[in-house]
Amino acid sequence: MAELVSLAEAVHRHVRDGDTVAIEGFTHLIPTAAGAALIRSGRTDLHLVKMTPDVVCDQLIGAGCARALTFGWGGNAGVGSLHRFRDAVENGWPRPLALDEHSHAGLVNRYVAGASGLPFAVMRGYVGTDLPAHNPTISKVTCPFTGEELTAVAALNPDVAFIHAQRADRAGNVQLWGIVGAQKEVVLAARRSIVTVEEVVDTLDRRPGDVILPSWVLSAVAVVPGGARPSYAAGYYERDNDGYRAWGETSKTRESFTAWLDGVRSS
Amino acid sequence: MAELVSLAEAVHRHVRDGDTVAIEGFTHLIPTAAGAALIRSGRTDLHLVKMTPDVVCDQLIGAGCARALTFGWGGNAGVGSLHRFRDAVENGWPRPLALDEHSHAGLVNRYVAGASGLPFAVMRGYVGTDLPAHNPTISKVTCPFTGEELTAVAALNPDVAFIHAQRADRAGNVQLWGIVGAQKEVVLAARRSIVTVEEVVDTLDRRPGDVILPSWVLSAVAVVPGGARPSYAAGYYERDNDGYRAWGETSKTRESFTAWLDGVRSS
Amino acid sequence: MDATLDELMTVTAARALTGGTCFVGIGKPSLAANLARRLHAPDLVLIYESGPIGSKPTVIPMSIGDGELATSADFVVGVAEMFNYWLQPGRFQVAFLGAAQIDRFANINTTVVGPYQAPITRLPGAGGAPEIAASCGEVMVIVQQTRRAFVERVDFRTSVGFGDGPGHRERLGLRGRGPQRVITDLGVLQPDPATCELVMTALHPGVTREQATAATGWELRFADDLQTTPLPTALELTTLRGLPLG
Amino acid sequence: MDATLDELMTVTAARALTGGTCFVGIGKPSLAANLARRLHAPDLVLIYESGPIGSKPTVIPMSIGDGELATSADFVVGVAEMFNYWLQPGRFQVAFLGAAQIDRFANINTTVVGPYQAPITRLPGAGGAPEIAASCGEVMVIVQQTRRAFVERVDFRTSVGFGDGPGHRERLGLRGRGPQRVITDLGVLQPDPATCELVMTALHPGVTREQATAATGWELRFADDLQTTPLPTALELTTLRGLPLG
Repeated sequence: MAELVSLAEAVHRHVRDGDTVAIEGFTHLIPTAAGAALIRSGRTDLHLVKMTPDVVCDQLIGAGCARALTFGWGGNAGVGSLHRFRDAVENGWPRPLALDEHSHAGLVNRYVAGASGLPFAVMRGYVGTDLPAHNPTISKVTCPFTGEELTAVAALNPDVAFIHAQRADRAGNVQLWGIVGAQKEVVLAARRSIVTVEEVVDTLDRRPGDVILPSWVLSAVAVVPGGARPSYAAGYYERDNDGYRAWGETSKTRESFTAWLDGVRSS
Repeated sequence: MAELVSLAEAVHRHVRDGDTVAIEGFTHLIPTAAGAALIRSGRTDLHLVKMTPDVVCDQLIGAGCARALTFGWGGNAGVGSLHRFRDAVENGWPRPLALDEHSHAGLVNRYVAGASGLPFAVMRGYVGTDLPAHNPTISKVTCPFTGEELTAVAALNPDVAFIHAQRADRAGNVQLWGIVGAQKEVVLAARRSIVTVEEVVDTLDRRPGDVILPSWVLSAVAVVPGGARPSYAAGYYERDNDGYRAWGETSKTRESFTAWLDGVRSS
Repeated sequence: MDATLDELMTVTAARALTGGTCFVGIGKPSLAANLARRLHAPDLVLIYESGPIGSKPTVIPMSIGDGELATSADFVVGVAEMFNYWLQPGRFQVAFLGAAQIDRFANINTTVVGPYQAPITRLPGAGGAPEIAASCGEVMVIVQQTRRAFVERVDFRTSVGFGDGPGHRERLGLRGRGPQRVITDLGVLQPDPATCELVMTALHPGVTREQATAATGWELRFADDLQTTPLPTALELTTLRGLPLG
Repeated sequence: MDATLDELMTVTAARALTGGTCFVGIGKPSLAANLARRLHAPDLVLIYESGPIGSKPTVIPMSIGDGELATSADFVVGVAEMFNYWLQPGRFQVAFLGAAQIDRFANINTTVVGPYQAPITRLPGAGGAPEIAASCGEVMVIVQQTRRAFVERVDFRTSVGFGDGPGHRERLGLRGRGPQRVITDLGVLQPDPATCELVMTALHPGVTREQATAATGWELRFADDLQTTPLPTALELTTLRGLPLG
């Protein structure tokens, strides 16, 4: 059952140095505040996982919290590069970053396998590309009925998953809607999961297209209004496109980034 | 794109003798009227597929329309046996019925593979049971990462799928809600699909937990109010438990069944 | 208040449900789970195979897909998601199964009596049972104890209990602990931790060892500390009888 | 009315969308698809990778996950369902891709410039592209034509066009027909049906063969019936310029 605690407390209880930490939210409900809480916690040597690393992983990478990144597409959508990600990969600053690189289809199927209690998933994917040569979590499997060769991807079961949702009830059941991404899969694949929410309500009135995550599959729920900014939370606030552009500037140099980081650490 | 036509016309256009015909609706929205239309159409040598064959398959089997049945659980829920199914298997009346027998988990994964354009699905299932020995669509596959042996089931891509839904719009987009079973999977796995609906409306106002099937994955939509009886359609009518009990009586002997069948054929 | 045997079986099952998640079937399992939820396990999460998770039905359903199971649920998933994301990884702590035949090692047959290709009696088949038996934390079986049902060896292994005996579940890679309670009209059987054989651990009031032995197709053993099933309390019976049936 | 090059590229792409299902990316693809829907292809079904199917946005999104893509959609699916049930089986007829590098056989690199382990430039990576390129009916690429982008051989094969040439897609078991149009700021390239090599089939008004050759890192061929891209009509331009941007 999920406990309702502060975000700092949730991080303190459920994240350890060296953990594989998945952060999901596919272009929506990105738990950016959780990333800042991870930075403040001092947790390090993390293996981050996110289909679209976005600003949240760029910050964690720049802060030196990550030893590795599993990802699908590492750009600042509509703006350009994730500069801290690039600086880590191209120059090893502030530390080298090992890459476990997938397509979105491949990475989401790793979550699907993890959520399903299977060691791998079958898909058509990566065929003819250079990705498998650089990634031991992509392999082949032969159909026992047709003899056809297909792609296998290894299950991913993060130690901890972070997601952001619109709301929770007092028992810690969580509801999200709009673009729901892979949040259900990552939570069900993870050993522990922490959800930040916009608000706690008495009753989760159902919405078309919503996803309910029951309290008994979650570890902690923390109320963090605006916790997805500069991403958005459908029904609460819009995507802050200027915020993404601003991050493009802030992150551009080590100096401007470090100034930002000092601000986070002292807040 | 789905055409809005009569049910008889939909069957005439899209079902051929010998076809593999899946009929879905897991304890809800069972397309029973479509089964009667299949009987009236005279189509024969069908390979029926349904996780829970229910009254609709019992009728088709008794009428001699089916050469084979792929299924998971063949009972009259809350009542007892499917007598026509038993008579066909135990006595070959009115004709022998080849069985392709699965668990629900196995059969639904055959649909999942079919819907996903894959030749098989991986699961944990059937292990230690006598089912695989009698079924060539159940096999083994080895995880290329861990070496673990898992179960593989062959994809199922029916020639035609029948489902019943609450409603459609005039463009042939379909909406269902409540217990949604495997309707999405069977439609996406099938080459052609026919949907009976309670009504056609101008706009499909979304409902919590609903499933939308766009017109462009469907072949035909036919308006058949009450088309799921004695099963039910959430929001329209309740399960007719007396109707299921009555079918238990009607189907009990070949004589009482044949009288029922004569009535269907002449209606 | 005198309890019928059916009531005694249902209450005995209900008492074994203390909380967590419960994968429910129709009939006594559904009565037992809903009874437990109204009495000692108000937070028991009921899951029905048709998709509802966290059902709180006011009327006990006749089929596993009755409408109120969905409308009263926390949420409803499709059958694929139910089996793949929820059941298979072992998220359900207790599940109920029925049986046409059950053997000494709690293997269950719901497929055929007689040879598969020429059955004497064709039964409904597997449904969700094989994977429920494999993956749920533990299984509770509710079945009438007769020589026809309690057989030395099932004609068809639809669902695995303890297979051929100790260590077999582990060798097969089955994750759940298997059947931990078989509740019959005569009493309760549980697996011997060492041999995995079902032994009678409790008899219902008034039932003799001879009756149980006579109703069992293998040489039935009795636990050293054989119990007598406690009778339902007045509250249990009143609550059970007050459950509205669909 | 004078069209900019960007506008000409967008309109050229829009004209190639005649109906059916279109898997859209951000930027020009989204502009082109929404332009087509407002003009000659009102029933075009727009799908965005983030989950919306049948989006009808009034404002052109900045990210593939903007809120209106979901609220204006016929329905929204999760990422797993999008790739497994919808994209992988080939339900999308046309898809757009971008490219940092593209080669003679329309293979695409969006991963790294330079060696993978010691990149000169780390690019964003694969995203949805490998499976889009494999499974969609056909792919349209929109890219600036420069020697840096149009290379003899891509540094990293992120998405397969025609691989090593004729028959390679078939040998790999890729179901879609691959890139059928590459729209650049200089014109349009299409694969030669016999050799699978990208050849220039149209130049934009005022662009010379020499300019195109100079901007291409392989020995560029021109179609026998080389066309001049038709200029946008006033209606196309007005509609495009009227599209509100997010």
